[in-house]
Amino acid sequence: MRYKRAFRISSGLGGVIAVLAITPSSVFAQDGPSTQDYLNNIWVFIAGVLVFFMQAGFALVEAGLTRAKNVVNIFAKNMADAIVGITAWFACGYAFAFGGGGRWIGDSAFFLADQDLATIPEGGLSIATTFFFQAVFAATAVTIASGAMAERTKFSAYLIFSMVMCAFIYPVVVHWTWGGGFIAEKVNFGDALSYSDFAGSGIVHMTGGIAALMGAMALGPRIGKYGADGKPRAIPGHNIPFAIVGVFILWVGWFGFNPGSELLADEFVITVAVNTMLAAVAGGLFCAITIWWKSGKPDLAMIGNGVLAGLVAITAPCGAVDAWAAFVIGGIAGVLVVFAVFFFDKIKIDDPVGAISVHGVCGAWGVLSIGLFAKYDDAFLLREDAGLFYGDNGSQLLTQFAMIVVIAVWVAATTGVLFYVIKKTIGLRVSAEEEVEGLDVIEHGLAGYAGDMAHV
Amino acid sequence: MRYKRAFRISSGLGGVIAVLAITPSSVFAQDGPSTQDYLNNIWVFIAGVLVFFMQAGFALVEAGLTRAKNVVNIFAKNMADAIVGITAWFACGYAFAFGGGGRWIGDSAFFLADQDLATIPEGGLSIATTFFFQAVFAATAVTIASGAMAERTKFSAYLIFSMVMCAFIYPVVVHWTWGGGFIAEKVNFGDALSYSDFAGSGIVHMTGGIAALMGAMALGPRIGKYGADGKPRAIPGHNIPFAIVGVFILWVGWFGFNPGSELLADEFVITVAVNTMLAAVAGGLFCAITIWWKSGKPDLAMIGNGVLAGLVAITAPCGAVDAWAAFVIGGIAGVLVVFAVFFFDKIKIDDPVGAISVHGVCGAWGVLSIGLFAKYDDAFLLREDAGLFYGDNGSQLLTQFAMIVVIAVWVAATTGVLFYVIKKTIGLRVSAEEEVEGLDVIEHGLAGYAGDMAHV
Amino acid sequence: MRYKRAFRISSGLGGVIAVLAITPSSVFAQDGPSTQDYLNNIWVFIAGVLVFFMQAGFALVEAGLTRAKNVVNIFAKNMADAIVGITAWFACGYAFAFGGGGRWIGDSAFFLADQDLATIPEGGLSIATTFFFQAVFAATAVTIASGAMAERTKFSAYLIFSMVMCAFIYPVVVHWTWGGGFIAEKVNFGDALSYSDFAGSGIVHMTGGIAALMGAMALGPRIGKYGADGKPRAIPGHNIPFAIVGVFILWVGWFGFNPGSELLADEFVITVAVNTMLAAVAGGLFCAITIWWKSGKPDLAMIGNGVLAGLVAITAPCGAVDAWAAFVIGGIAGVLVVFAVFFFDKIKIDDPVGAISVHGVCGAWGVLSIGLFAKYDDAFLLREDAGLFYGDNGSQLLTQFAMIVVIAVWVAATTGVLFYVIKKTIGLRVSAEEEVEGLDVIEHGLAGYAGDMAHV
Amino acid sequence: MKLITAVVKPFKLDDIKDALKAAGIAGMTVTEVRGFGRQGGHTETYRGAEYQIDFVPKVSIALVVDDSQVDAVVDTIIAAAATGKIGDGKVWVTDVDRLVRIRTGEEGAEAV
Amino acid sequence: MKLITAVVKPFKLDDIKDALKAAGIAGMTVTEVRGFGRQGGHTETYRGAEYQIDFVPKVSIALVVDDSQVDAVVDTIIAAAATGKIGDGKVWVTDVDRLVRIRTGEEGAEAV
Amino acid sequence: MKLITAVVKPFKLDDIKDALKAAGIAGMTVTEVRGFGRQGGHTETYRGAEYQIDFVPKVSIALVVDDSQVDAVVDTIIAAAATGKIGDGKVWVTDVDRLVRIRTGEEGAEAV
Ligand SMILES: Nc1ncnc2c1ncn2[C@@H]1O[C@H](COP(=O)(O)OP(=O)(O)O)[C@@H](O)[C@H]1O
Ligand SMILES: Nc1ncnc2c1ncn2[C@@H]1O[C@H](COP(=O)(O)OP(=O)(O)O)[C@@H](O)[C@H]1O
Ligand SMILES: Nc1ncnc2c1ncn2[C@@H]1O[C@H](COP(=O)(O)OP(=O)(O)O)[C@@H](O)[C@H]1O
Repeated sequence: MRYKRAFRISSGLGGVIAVLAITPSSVFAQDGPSTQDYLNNIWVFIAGVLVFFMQAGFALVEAGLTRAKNVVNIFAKNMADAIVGITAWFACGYAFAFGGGGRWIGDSAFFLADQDLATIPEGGLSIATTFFFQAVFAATAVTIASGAMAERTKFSAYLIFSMVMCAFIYPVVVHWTWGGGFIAEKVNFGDALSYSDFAGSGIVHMTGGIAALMGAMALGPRIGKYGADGKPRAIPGHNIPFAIVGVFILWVGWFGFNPGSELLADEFVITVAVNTMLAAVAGGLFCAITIWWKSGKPDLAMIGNGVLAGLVAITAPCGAVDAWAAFVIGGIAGVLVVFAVFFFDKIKIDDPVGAISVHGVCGAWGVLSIGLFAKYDDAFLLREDAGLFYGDNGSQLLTQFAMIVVIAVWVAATTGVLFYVIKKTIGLRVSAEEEVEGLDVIEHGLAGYAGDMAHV
Repeated sequence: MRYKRAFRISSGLGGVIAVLAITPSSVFAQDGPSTQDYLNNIWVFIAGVLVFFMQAGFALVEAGLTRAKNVVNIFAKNMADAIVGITAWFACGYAFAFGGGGRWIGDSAFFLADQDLATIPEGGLSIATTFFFQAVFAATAVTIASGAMAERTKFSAYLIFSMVMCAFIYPVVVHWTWGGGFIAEKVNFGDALSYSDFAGSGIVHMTGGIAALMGAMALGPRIGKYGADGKPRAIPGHNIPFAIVGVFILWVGWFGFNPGSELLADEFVITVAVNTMLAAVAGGLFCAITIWWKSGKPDLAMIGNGVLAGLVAITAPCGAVDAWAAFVIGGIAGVLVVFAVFFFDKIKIDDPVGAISVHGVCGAWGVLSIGLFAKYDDAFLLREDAGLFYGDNGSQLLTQFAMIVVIAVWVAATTGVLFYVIKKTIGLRVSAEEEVEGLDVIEHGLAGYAGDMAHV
Repeated sequence: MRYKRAFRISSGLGGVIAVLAITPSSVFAQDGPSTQDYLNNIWVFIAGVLVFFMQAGFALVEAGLTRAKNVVNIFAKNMADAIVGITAWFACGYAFAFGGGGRWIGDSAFFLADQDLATIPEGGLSIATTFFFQAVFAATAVTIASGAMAERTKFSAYLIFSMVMCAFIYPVVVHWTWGGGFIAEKVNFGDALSYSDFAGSGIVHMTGGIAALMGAMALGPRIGKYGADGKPRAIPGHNIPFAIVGVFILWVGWFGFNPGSELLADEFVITVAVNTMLAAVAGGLFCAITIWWKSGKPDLAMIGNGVLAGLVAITAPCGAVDAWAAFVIGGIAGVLVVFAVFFFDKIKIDDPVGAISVHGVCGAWGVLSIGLFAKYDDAFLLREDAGLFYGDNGSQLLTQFAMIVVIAVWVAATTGVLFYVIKKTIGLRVSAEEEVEGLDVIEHGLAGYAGDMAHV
Repeated sequence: MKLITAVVKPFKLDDIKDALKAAGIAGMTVTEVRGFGRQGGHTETYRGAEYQIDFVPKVSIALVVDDSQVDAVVDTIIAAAATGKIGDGKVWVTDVDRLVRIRTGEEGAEAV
Repeated sequence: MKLITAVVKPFKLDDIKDALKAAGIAGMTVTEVRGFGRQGGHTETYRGAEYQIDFVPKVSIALVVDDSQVDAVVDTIIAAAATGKIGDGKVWVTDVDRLVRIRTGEEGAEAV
Repeated sequence: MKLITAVVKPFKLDDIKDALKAAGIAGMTVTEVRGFGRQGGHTETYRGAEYQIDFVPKVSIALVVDDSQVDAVVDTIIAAAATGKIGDGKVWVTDVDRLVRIRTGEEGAEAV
């Protein structure tokens, strides 16, 4: 049997994250924090650094899969996600998510004012550690949409979206779940005691994926994406090496994302890592088989999506399932992502990098998979054998499904309103001429690859 | 004097890695693992993440030193090494290497079935940690050959090679050595008590290098590599920045590869790191001097090889030698690699990135160097002053040499048969026309750098 | 209140770094080092690995912001900084900095001879750890100048500069400060007890920035940088994706640079990280606003500089200030860097990547900011509330200012002499023809991007 | 035989190609070029300093056709390439003495 | 003076250059281009969607030669460039009024 | 109408453009090319093996001008492009039958 892990809820007063579990090795009293406490915090911080590195990975994947004439714009949006996103998180995102405040939204710790950042509670994380780790998660959540909205969004409109997402829409989702709000409290059916989403297949990735979907729908497809006959035409990416290096960097970052979400330095950090690794390779493998079979060639850009699909899917169940189950969950995601990409192409939702399929569809699949494969007592689950395949009557599956619906409705509604307002005011999309010429020179005054010839 | 470090052998039952050493700081009994145990496992896991990052480094080095028309193929092969390699390791590679089974090959723990992944034995690593760390090593071993076989290998043939390598050939080498098999038991001459190969100059790099040699020989040189006069012609790489960023990433990864192989979080982790750093700079320095002197210019692509040569060479002796010796070992590798590259070019073995010279030749040199410079009691050595320069009578050198021969014969024989079978069945090399046009479009249906012009 | 942190001074005998502070969790005696000791060393080592990764970041930023015809030269210089720099540090840099020796310069531990690398003093770092961490700092300091001297410096001249910088000029600065030399002892006015520079805004970055300034002045502007009318003309960088990926990598590395400089694994590691993160985003944010307002477009290359400006500025005060102050300090740096870039452009000091503005100007600003915002008792400060805004009478500000002057004069004088001697002997700048054709082919015999067409 | 050279806006290439195909043209050769003309001349700033971008990206199309086809082809190109905005480009026609298809050695109209 | 333009397969460039060198040609100018012709038209899929690659990479060689050399040079190029497979390319010849070497100001045959 | 083609050293492009602008030329089309000539032929080594770089980077400028302007323009180009060192390049002139501005349909001198 496994140790019961920390039940992470905000204490409600001052945003301190109370950890109620018994942590191994902190058995005798002492004045300052124990070495185990330091190890916990240092490890979670290192994991956060790996997650932060994902910003470079996202930028490279998105840039690689789009055209050279928009590459500065892609990087500018990713840079803005880090800058604007973390600023917004500092200003109010963290407060809304973890600043106490009951069921719906937090109400303290704006700008970290009056917070004791340094003190480490026994067996837990300091506010500094929590803030850091959660800030890089927030930056990730917002970056997801950037790829789906690539090559045609006004930069100023994107900035507004990015800010609102990190300041309000995403923090509310976090408050409802990891922050101890109404999903953590209320969303459970039958035997299920609570929802479960270890590292955020739903909370982070599906949130980003739904925002991506709404963005792509609000924008409409890129010029030239659909032929006169209505059939989708491919617009190949300009730098496949960038895209694949980006996938490797994201993969590395995921070894912070999932194992770091253990929020302690214990033995399960590494079982989570093994599951993460296996789901990724299974995602890549089964995606490769699927696309090879469907299109006759092992399309590398799609295989990259397959690896990411496996990673997104395992993000929720990585602490609750066996290694073989992780492999199966990732493999299914790898197949799913191919069909999802084809599907969205067909219904004329133009997602240049596949963000909706990878993060939205496979994020939802990851959350559901707990209802099927969960064996171990994971964060929030509060029981063993919660999966259908381990004797549960489907109560957990239903709970997981309910959670997906709640998050999806919230994100779709708020981003829907947001994009509508932007469209009616400053406008969401660049002019056709600008789109054809490329966003780099017109929006940013800078070509991505200045030929030496043109000037000196 | 140093603490005697863990004598890593598989326990023979259920694949648990027993660690027999006395670990510092675990002096009093307690229920769960101690903080030191957690620190050991978290550290080795982090080291494994750094090693995994090397996949991106290998891809960039290989892509940078080859032509643009094959860049997708290079990245596809590296992605496949991670995907197919880790899947194979999960299925049977880990079982063959560490799944008990006596002298020749392991026989349990296939698909990690029935393994207790989480439990951390006192002073040791959990199976999850061992699996993770060893899996990324396996992915490294197989990736090495990819560079030597670049620009002309059929993708499907490469996939088969990659799978067999990770599923069988490399795991057997690991079983014989780190897994406690017959080399660990039997290969010793005179006073030498055992072979020594701390982090795998021989076990990982030379194994990869020999496979690379066999692959390059089986394939023959690229079209255009040798002029009508039989003299080698250079085929310059298409993106030197990629190559050098790749070298830096590999270098970073090596700070996980070698220090992580301590398999504990103790003081020697960092002496190993210092030796690793010094060997790398010496490799770069003496390689630069050699190539500058031989060709009149400081060829940056070669200097990158020199750094890697130093890193490969120090991988075996990094725990057993003094800082000055590390510098000397790395420096000799830096000279060696230049002559090796010239040599293989001359005898018409076409290795586009120098993998045979870097990993094969300098891997062997690293293993031998222990017989000359070993001063400290390192893993497996079981004694101090094992180097010729510290009073040994050459027994250790002979033992090291014997180990090289055994590994080289095994890898050469098995990969030789493998390439022969592939050649006679599905074929190993693409058609001349495909080679000239580039593998990307024909094998993968995807250009690495789609110009914006060709399709909208 | 915070724990008083280690007062890092070299013990004067044999270069051992004595740490006098009481470290948490090492309260009972035992034989070997405690787990906390291991954690301290492993963490600082990991931080060092992150700092080493910055080499790739610097190379990418510099390459991205310059022209394709010089890209091999840029990477060669960065590789040389690592190779030559660390070799010089090993030979004598470390000895001059930390090898005892009183007020002016260290005098032992050349080539690490006779040093006990492994032993960890209670609550402190082993010599291996200190050497490793300081070596990567040295490599950083020297790399800074490379960007300012890009596209026109002779490679051999640069090698000499790099060697002298790492062997002598920078180690002396370190000795005077972190090594316990005369600045640590003597530079203090009024109530101030000592200078403060936690992770090296002044010691590392300003040192690099002043060297960069002297180099750029000694070289003169690139051909074509100033029009016939004397007005600066832009020479846009050839690969903006490289530049921004480089910024992200540097940002990641800074999470080792600053938090690692705590030299312990305690709670303040992470408060330092939070401050680092907030200063970076503020730097990017206010830089973006400034350049948008001044030039009408959000120039991404400049925004990248803004992020780095925030990071450089917070490097000194990151341990002594509140989160809001970190944000303010970074934001001011982001504005400052824009004006500094304009200023140097105007006075005809041609700095292709903005190194002087980022590291020199914002490094000085970071050191000064302690005199304004310092609240906590940080390394060396030895008191709380040392900032003007917390009631100090300006004594600390004066002390900080004095420290800047001392370092600036030393670096300007020594590099000035060095560049003068180089100019009069082997020459500092390439010929006009070579500059126009590009340094890659002529100096290195290697084009950065070999088109497939030109040779098969 | 005549050689028609058309310098046009890059994003029109696809339309022109389709129009020429429809008009029965079987071959052409395309080059990425940079044009200087009335359209040119926007000023950018890069890290504070100004610079003039005089050259804008264009595509040049080379077509060898039979004398009889010249006018029709020129008209087709103009129709497909025109946007009415400045910078649409030019078409010019030069005389070709001889044309050979490398594969077969066919000459003149046969070789088109 | 005549201008010979040859559009050929890229991997033949080296052979052509060597053949021309052997034939005493001292200069030429080469451009990377994309050709549309009989050879073209393979379909690729990228992340599921199909696309038509109409243009294939080619190299264009421009050579100004004396009238007397034209036929020999054209023959040399054809011999070196031909593979017999579709897509080998074309050679065409146009008339040059005047040729100047910039360095010396030499004109005509002197300037080649 | 005449077409002037100039193959020149890349770093001279700016000077040539400025000189032509000053001489009242309103348009031209520029291509990155590789030249083979007397200048070429330096040998490099790459990871030990030698290779010959026969082609050096050049820029090709295409200008259609009125017959009356030809000589002045050629002279302007030569003046701006010459360095006196080997590899300065060539200028040649060919006859143009017809020139059309795509935007307006104007022909001949109007279209320049
Ligand atoms: N005299 C010329 N010779 C060659 N090319 C020209 C000439 N004039 C213009 N061009 C080409 O035609 C393009 C469009 O010309 P421009 O003057 O900008 O607008 P328009 O086509 O509306 O007249 C230019 O970018 C250039 O490539
Ligand atoms: N009419 C044409 N004008 C200009 N270039 C042409 C023409 N026809 C063909 N080409 C060029 O010649 C190349 C080869 O032509 P293609 O029809 O594919 O085969 P083949 O050379 O065997 O006739 C094309 O890719 C194109 O670059
Ligand atoms: N016969 C030719 N036809 C076309 N281009 C030529 C010819 N000869 C030379 N060139 C071009 O002119 C450039 C310069 O010629 P080169 O012989 O090197 O020196 P120079 O210009 O001093 O005579 C070459 O690089 C090539 O691009």
